[in-house]
Amino acid sequence: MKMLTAIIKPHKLEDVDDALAALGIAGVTISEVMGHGRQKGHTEIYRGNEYKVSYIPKLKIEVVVDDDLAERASDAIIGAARTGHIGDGMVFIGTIGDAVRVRTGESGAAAL
Amino acid sequence: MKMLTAIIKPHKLEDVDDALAALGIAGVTISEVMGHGRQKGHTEIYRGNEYKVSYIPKLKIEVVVDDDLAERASDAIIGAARTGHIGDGMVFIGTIGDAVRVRTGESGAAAL
Amino acid sequence: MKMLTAIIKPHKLEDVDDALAALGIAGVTISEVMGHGRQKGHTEIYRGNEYKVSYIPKLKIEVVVDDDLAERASDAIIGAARTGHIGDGMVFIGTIGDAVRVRTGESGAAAL
Amino acid sequence: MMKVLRVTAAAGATLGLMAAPALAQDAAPGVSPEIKFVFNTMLFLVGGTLVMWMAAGFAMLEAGMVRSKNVATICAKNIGLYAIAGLMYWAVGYNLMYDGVDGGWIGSFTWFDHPAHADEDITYAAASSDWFFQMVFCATAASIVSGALAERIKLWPFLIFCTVLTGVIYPIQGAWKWGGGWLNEFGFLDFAGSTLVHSAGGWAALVGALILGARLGKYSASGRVTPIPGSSMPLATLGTFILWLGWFGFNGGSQLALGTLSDAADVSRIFANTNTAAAAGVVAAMVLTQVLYKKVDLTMALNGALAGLVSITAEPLTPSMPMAVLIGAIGGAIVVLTVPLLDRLKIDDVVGAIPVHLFCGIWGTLAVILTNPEASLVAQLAGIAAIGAFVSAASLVLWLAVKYAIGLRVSEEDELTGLDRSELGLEAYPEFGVTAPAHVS
Amino acid sequence: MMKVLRVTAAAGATLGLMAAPALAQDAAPGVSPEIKFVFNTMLFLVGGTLVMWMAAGFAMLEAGMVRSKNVATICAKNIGLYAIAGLMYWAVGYNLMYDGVDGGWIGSFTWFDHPAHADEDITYAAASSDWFFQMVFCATAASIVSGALAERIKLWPFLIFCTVLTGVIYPIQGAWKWGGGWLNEFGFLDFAGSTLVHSAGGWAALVGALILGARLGKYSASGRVTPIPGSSMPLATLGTFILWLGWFGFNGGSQLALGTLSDAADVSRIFANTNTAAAAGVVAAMVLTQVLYKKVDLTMALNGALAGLVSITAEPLTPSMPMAVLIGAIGGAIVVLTVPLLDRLKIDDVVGAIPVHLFCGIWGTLAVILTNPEASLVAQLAGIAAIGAFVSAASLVLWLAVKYAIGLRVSEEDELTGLDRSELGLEAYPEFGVTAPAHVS
Amino acid sequence: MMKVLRVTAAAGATLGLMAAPALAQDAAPGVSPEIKFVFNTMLFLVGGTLVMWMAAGFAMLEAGMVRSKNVATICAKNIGLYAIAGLMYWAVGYNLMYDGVDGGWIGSFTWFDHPAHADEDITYAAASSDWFFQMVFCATAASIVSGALAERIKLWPFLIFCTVLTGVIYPIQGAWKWGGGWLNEFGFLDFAGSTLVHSAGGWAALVGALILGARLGKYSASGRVTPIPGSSMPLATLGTFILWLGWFGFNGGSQLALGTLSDAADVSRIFANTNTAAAAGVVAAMVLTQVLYKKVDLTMALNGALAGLVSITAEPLTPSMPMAVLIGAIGGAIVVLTVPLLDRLKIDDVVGAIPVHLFCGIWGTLAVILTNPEASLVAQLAGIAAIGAFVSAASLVLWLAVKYAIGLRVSEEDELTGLDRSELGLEAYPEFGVTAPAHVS
Ligand SMILES: Nc1ncnc2c1ncn2[C@@H]1O[C@H](COP(=O)(O)OP(=O)(O)O)[C@@H](O)[C@H]1O
Ligand SMILES: Nc1ncnc2c1ncn2[C@@H]1O[C@H](COP(=O)(O)OP(=O)(O)O)[C@@H](O)[C@H]1O
Ligand SMILES: Nc1ncnc2c1ncn2[C@@H]1O[C@H](COP(=O)(O)OP(=O)(O)O)[C@@H](O)[C@H]1O
Repeated sequence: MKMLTAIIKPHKLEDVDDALAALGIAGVTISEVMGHGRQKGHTEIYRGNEYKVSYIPKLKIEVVVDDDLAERASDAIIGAARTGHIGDGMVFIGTIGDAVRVRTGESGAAAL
Repeated sequence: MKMLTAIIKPHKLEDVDDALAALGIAGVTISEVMGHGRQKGHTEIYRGNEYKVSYIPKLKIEVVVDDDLAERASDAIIGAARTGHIGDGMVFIGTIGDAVRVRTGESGAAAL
Repeated sequence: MKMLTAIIKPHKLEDVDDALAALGIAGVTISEVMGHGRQKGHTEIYRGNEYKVSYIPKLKIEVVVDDDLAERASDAIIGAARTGHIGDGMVFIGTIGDAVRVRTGESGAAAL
Repeated sequence: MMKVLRVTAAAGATLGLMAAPALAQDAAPGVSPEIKFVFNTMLFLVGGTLVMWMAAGFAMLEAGMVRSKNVATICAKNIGLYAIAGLMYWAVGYNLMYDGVDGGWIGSFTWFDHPAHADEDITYAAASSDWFFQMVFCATAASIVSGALAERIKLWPFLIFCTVLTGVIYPIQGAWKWGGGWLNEFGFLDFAGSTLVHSAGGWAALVGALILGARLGKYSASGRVTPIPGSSMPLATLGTFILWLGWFGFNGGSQLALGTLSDAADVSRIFANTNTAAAAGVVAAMVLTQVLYKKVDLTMALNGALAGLVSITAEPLTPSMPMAVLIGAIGGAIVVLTVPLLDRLKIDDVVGAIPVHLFCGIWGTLAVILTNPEASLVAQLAGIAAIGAFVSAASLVLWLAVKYAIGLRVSEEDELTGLDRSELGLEAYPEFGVTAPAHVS
Repeated sequence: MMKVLRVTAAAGATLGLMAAPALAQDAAPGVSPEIKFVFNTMLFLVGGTLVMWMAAGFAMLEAGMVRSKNVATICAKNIGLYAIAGLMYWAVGYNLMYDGVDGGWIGSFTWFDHPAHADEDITYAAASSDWFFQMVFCATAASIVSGALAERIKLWPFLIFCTVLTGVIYPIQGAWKWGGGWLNEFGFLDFAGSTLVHSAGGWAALVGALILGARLGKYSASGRVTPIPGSSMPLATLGTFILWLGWFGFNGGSQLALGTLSDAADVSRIFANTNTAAAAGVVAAMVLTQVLYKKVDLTMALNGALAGLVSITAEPLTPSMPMAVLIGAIGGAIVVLTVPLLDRLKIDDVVGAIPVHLFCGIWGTLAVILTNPEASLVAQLAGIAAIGAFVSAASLVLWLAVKYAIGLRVSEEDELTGLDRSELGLEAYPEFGVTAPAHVS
Repeated sequence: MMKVLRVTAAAGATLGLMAAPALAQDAAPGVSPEIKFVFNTMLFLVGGTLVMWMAAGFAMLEAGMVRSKNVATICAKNIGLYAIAGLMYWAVGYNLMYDGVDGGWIGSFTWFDHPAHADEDITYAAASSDWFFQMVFCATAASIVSGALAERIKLWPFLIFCTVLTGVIYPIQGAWKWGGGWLNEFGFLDFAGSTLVHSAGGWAALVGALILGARLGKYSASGRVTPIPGSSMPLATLGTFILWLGWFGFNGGSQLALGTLSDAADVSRIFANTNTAAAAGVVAAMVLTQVLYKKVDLTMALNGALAGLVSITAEPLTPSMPMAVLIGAIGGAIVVLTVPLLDRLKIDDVVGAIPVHLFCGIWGTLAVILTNPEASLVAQLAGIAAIGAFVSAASLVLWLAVKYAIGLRVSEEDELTGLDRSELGLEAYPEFGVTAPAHVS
């Protein structure tokens, strides 16, 4: 079982979500995050003083999927989130030991 | 060492926290997230137009515990978070290589 | 490839970021979280009634680095985030299978 | 406020306070009737506009004191109730309160309309300005209710209650005193409405709070109280400042006349006393919370301002400045001491409306006897009791009728989710915090 | 509002309404010319101050109705446009509108300055008070535009448009009626500006919205509408209450005189009708959204208040109270029904300015004939059409000129990021939500 | 503002401006003394109410300009200081400022109370209205201090400072000019308080800022400045609009009379000039920040409005409209240029209070000589210097006394955590951002 952690541009959420849904993936969890990477932030002037805005708002999407779906899911996210401009984000692929559905107690693949 | 990532209904936070505390687990980290799974969101009307509210607010609880506590902790969360209604959430169980306490530099089980 | 998840005091963000940058690590993702551990919250009085403020605001920093950088990165975070007072936070070290850069599709070490 | 007895009351107050001889200026032909008419009309228009603004004050105070998941709904309730009060007080309330009460219990069931110029009462003020001024008072009484019952009462049942409150209940009890009814004959004094407006609203809120029950999670079975902090202290502060501002119209306009040296001086005295009592309420609340809890409680300081204002409202004219300080400071103390008391009784009042408007309303009504020699303890108690009994009983019947007809309270799940989603399908702050990503793009 | 014809108009209205005989009081030497002058001046100063406050109301309403990433920019636009209106109406607008129009099309291109005391017109009011009162009306017209075009128009191009709108376009069409120009001679009636202020602003907004196009993501290619909820319902509610409050100055002050029993009574009637129409607009919008959509839409209720206000503005004096209810309620219904209509036409109006100010402005202008026997359908239609045509055409030329000279709309990327970052480099709420950590420490 | 010299000053201004011949209307028996008394009293009550509202403006402006972790505390400070001013100005300040100064340095140490009607001065206005009007000016001076010192000064030490400032320091310097003291005899002119209110508050703030030191993280050891954006631009904008609105009362009411054609015309002129200077301040700040920094800085535009207002306050009557534009625009420019200057001096002024109130206060006081021929550079400099020296010295002693007695500044840890938690144990926005989950349920 894999947990994909994708960092994307906020306005790409809907596209990514649709791409995952097209693969039959219904479960996603989203958080608001800030970050920097190759995209570095920029400077602004406030009341006459320059300062650096270091962090750029992004969304983090966490999706847990069965191993065999992982690559397709990752590709789907990348396809949907790409604009080709700097700051498009990352997908991290980790391994999860188990998933349990709280309501039913199902675990493993059945839970997803 | 396991990291449990639980997605729960916001109003269940206190119950879950109490259940963990009952197992002697003092350390938890909480974030606000949105998500959907089997629970699908709903439509609303705003200024005469329908739209879909796709994401439902949830809380994400991350707890790092020793391997031998992991199952009990997971059960405790599930027990406390369950309402039996759709949208109760998930518990994901991952493996963590190490944990270090910033203040003391302790690592491993001693850090938790 | 490792994912370091650090929970730190909010006002230490800049120091931690600088310490990572000194190691050449440009990519970080930050979220606002709340938590408790050994630091327990405190009681307040609101309109004549006592209540417990259980959760203390923290920031969560996620950094994905190559295996060989992981320890130095973890040490850098710990060094920068430490105040010596309770509530300094934790660093959790997990393993990530892969990382893909959305913009370029690069994966593995090249993506970081 | 009481137009039928205006002359007597004003003179009484004046005499009571200073035993002043008839003033030469007053007698002088310095101000023609028409000019007085214009001045009085202006007083009502400017004063009424300030009181109208209090509707926004209640909306902001309450929006700041509820959780963000209920903020849009409290806004809807507040603008809705003000609108309803404006229609009901036209269609029923005003003439029910003022038309032909004549020492009795009730006026007439007719609607108000603008008279022809020739039918204006040149010794008073333009009829429509009086209607406007009285209407905003009526709306204030309803505003008091919304805050106390926030975060759990459904929108329409609340608005239906307000419809009857502003169209019937408020006007009837108002008729007893300001309409020149039996309580007025009895010698009850209430200059600007500590009892007629504030306690009346407070009683309706108290009965409603008892019937509705507390918000989920406020009181545990074991008796522990879990405070539920409001979503925005600056909005609560803004609301309080708005109310403070509006109160100058509330009390000052209740002089009902401005066109002579004595009336202008009296209105000025009312402004000064009103401000002073509010200031004393704030300072009392700040000092008392510091002493009791080792920290100033901002929400109590805000309530303290309103407490001072409500306390001086029954008699803002006759007190000297030190007496205004005293009356306001006791009001501030009452709020600090009774807010936790209500919690001990498990009466859940979201914004402190009952301590502020009901308890301080009673205190203010009693305090009239401290400075106005025309007041009697018996008459004051009679007024407090009669209006308390009537408003409580009528509210009880009305709350229960609405409850059994269509239900008052949202479901447990809706309350947990927040009324904004369940009642309005609209969030107050759709982008902040837990709800943000949905609308980020 | 129309000072050259003040006496006639007021008398006309009065007669129209009540066919009252000349009032004895009016004729009585009860109020000297100088006292009337002072009263009238006060009316302008107090009324103008209330209307000035509407600038804050538009700012808050719009800040609440846009997404948080555009809130600081809309604040900058609103304080900027009010400042610009204040300068342009001094430098050009006032005399262009009022100086020597004389039945014609245009006044003079000179700036306004304070006259010497000896040059004041003792039969009217202080010239500078009149300037102040007229200036805030001009600013209101510009405020209407900012809301409709929010979230996509650049700051400076918008402000340049406002410069010409407040300095030239508004004053010219204003001259036609209130300056005593040709439309006035034609018998067109518009007491406080349903057409001259609200529709004028609405036309400018409509043309701007057409030229600018909709916000990204609002309308999909397939014709689906994606609502974009505003960032703060309490701010939107506060803004609406501010506007409601300010409207008493807007309509009441437009009586242009206060110093007699009839004028005071008329101003009072205007206050009562204004409030009643707004209340009816709210209730109509709440009931209608409940019926149509099964839930009350708070933003429609807020728009409903403004709809009622705009609708009564063309004639707040002659309606009886029931007529004020009707006029306002129809306004509220118009808004509920036309907001989705605009969406079907893919005209993206962020705050509902076009339904509220343009559509209800037209309705209000037509509704004059219901209660004012001096009004004729032909003249009303002529006024609506002439001003609509002129403002639309002038706005079109101006919008296009600015567009081709420096561009109107931010880039797609800037729009996604939000205008606050791209236009101001400053966030409205730098600490909340996604953007918080940067400034936490 | 200066009641002892009212007649002379008003006449002087009038003559100075227009060399007008004695006006026939003025001399005519058109307005009886009692009517004038009523008009003047109304001016104070309406004007004072508007100035009272400025307390809310400062609260909102400051709440918007501090970080959210300090918002509840700044609200507590603002309502607290307004309450304290209301009590201290009654108990000590008013009579210390106005009672028996007589060309000297100080009035009497007695408290104010309402006089009997027979003791009212029919040639002026109701005593209590005058008290009310003067009181709100006193509160304004204290409001200025709270913004500059926000985010680091403890609540009670700040309120103790305000207690002495409003009870003693402000009234003493006020006595010198408006109480008819030595500075007045010297010919110093300050119509509505550029120096007496704004600079006085500014000096107290400047000395406080020097003693307190900058906020943690604002200035690095290496001299880098780290801007600390405020939490809410719409609240800051709202606060600015409130202040702008209130200023009409501030300057207009300072005419101290309304009951004649000339007074009404003068008040009108003051309204127009006040608005124009503010508008020019906004436009100057917007253009200048665009030119200097390539982007409009909204917070500078807001400061620009206040800068224009402070600048015109010393003489809002005599300037022509173009002069009002000039005076206000220079004020706006001063703010844009001196805000970064203070940062270079490592003087940390959270809201720009020192540039706005102190620097523009000085500019406005000097600018009197541009339009008022009665003004002399020497007298203006003397007033600026004397009041600057006195307020600074008195503030220094007081700040140091409080500092050594109980400490002024919160601990470093408390400052990082935010004053809301450490000083009040209450958060302004308990649900948003980092702190949300605690109260989500
Ligand atoms: N090594 C990393 N660890 C954690 N988060 C990262 C890492 N690299 C990038 N990110 C996240 O991805 C976002 C986008 O990365 P960035 O390098 O700016 O994009 P791009 O690949 O288009 O240049 C960053 O803002 C950050 O939140
Ligand atoms: N596969 C998944 N990956 C990530 N998050 C998930 C996944 N499935 C569910 N979730 C999270 O759990 C929440 C609850 O899931 P849902 O399926 O609605 O609950 P239930 O199990 O009661 O039907 C979702 O809102 C989402 O945040
Ligand atoms: N076992 C854990 N699992 C998840 N988060 C933890 C755990 N222990 C601590 N944390 C996080 O780290 C933060 C700081 O931990 P705490 O124990 O208070 O610090 P300290 O080590 O200085 O005593 C907590 O607020 C919580 O967010």
